[in-house]
Amino acid sequence: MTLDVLLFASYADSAGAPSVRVTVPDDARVADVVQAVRALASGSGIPERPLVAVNHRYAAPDHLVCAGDEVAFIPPVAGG
Amino acid sequence: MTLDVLLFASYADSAGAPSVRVTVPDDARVADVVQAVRALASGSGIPERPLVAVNHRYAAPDHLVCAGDEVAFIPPVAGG
Amino acid sequence: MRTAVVDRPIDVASLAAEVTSPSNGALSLFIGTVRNVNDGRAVEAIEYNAYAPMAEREMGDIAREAAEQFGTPHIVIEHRTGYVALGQASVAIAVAHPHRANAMDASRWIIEQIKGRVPIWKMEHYVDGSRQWTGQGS
Amino acid sequence: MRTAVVDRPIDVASLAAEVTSPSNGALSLFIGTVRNVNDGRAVEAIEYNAYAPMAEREMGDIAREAAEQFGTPHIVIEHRTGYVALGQASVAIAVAHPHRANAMDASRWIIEQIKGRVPIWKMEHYVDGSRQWTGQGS
Repeated sequence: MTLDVLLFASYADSAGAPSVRVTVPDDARVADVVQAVRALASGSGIPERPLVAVNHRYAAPDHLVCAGDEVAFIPPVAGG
Repeated sequence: MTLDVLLFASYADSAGAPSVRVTVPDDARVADVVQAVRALASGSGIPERPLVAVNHRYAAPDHLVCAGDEVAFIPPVAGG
Repeated sequence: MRTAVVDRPIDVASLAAEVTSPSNGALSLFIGTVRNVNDGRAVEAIEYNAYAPMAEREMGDIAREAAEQFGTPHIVIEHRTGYVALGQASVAIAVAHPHRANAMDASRWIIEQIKGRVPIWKMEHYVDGSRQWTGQGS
Repeated sequence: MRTAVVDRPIDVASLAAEVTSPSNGALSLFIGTVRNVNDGRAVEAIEYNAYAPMAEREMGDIAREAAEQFGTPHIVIEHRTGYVALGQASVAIAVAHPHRANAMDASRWIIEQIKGRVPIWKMEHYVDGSRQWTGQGS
């Protein structure tokens, strides 16, 4: 399946875009999506284990990703 | 010396007045003023050891009272 | 730094504005309001009675002590007297500080000090028409 | 209970009014404001960037968790996004409760949760014209 992974703040700056597109196996987990993004030239600035959200909830590395899920990489938050 | 002792809240209600007049020796201490007030008919509702303020500051029982001092008996406070 | 015993409604927004400054990153406000029930009795209003000059002095001392202890001069305290209706503010504390923990610690310390040492008393007026001084067992 | 990510100034008085009710005796407000210095650098403004739908969801979760943990539904949280000038509010939390300790504990817990889990980032704009994302070492 093809996913558009949302990037924010320093991750978006590092990739030069607010999202990147990757293709992953249909049974991919969060960790696989991270690996696929980091394999891109634009994803080389993403750390090995970023926080990841799936459908607006933090998700563990072994969380199964489905087609149509909204996947986002979350840099260290700094609200308040 | 003669002192007008200020009373508040339940103490004023108990005395039926916002102040009571007492005469005490010139070398009287806070404890002596308390005793003099409690000896009045109107002062019988005052406890044995009320909080006392002299010139707007809490004062210990052995604090020396001078003519012209503003003496007040302070019921348990309940601000806020 | 400012403290006052007032006999008019407390303007919370104006207190907040008064302590706000670009050197601070945190503003903690505490507001005590009149509650419709106390010890199971239905309250209609509270009448606050102060030994005003001493209350002003104690509040000033508390603000100065808090300024020293928590490291900020940006402190405002107002306590209202007279008849205060349900839901209205009887006391308001505003503290601004560069850092949030200190601002919150300071406002908490201040309200505890106020309740412990400022000579102000409250007469609770109940819905059933009766009334009594709070916390004086009479 | 209400939470919102907003792109206009936060009205503290309106938040206070929103949680005020006669059943509560205490109102605790915390306001985070933009400070003129961070890590020794002169700041001119902060630009807040949010992953808005997730930020809204996390803030809603935080409010619901606080309501349960501290026992009050009277909670309002607003976080501002976009360019926020010195001294202006970036976040405001209002909690009303029958008792003061719970109101103050709740607002403190909420700001810590916001800082720990709501997907919002700040770009600091410095007086010298440079800028950087806060807390991301880049």
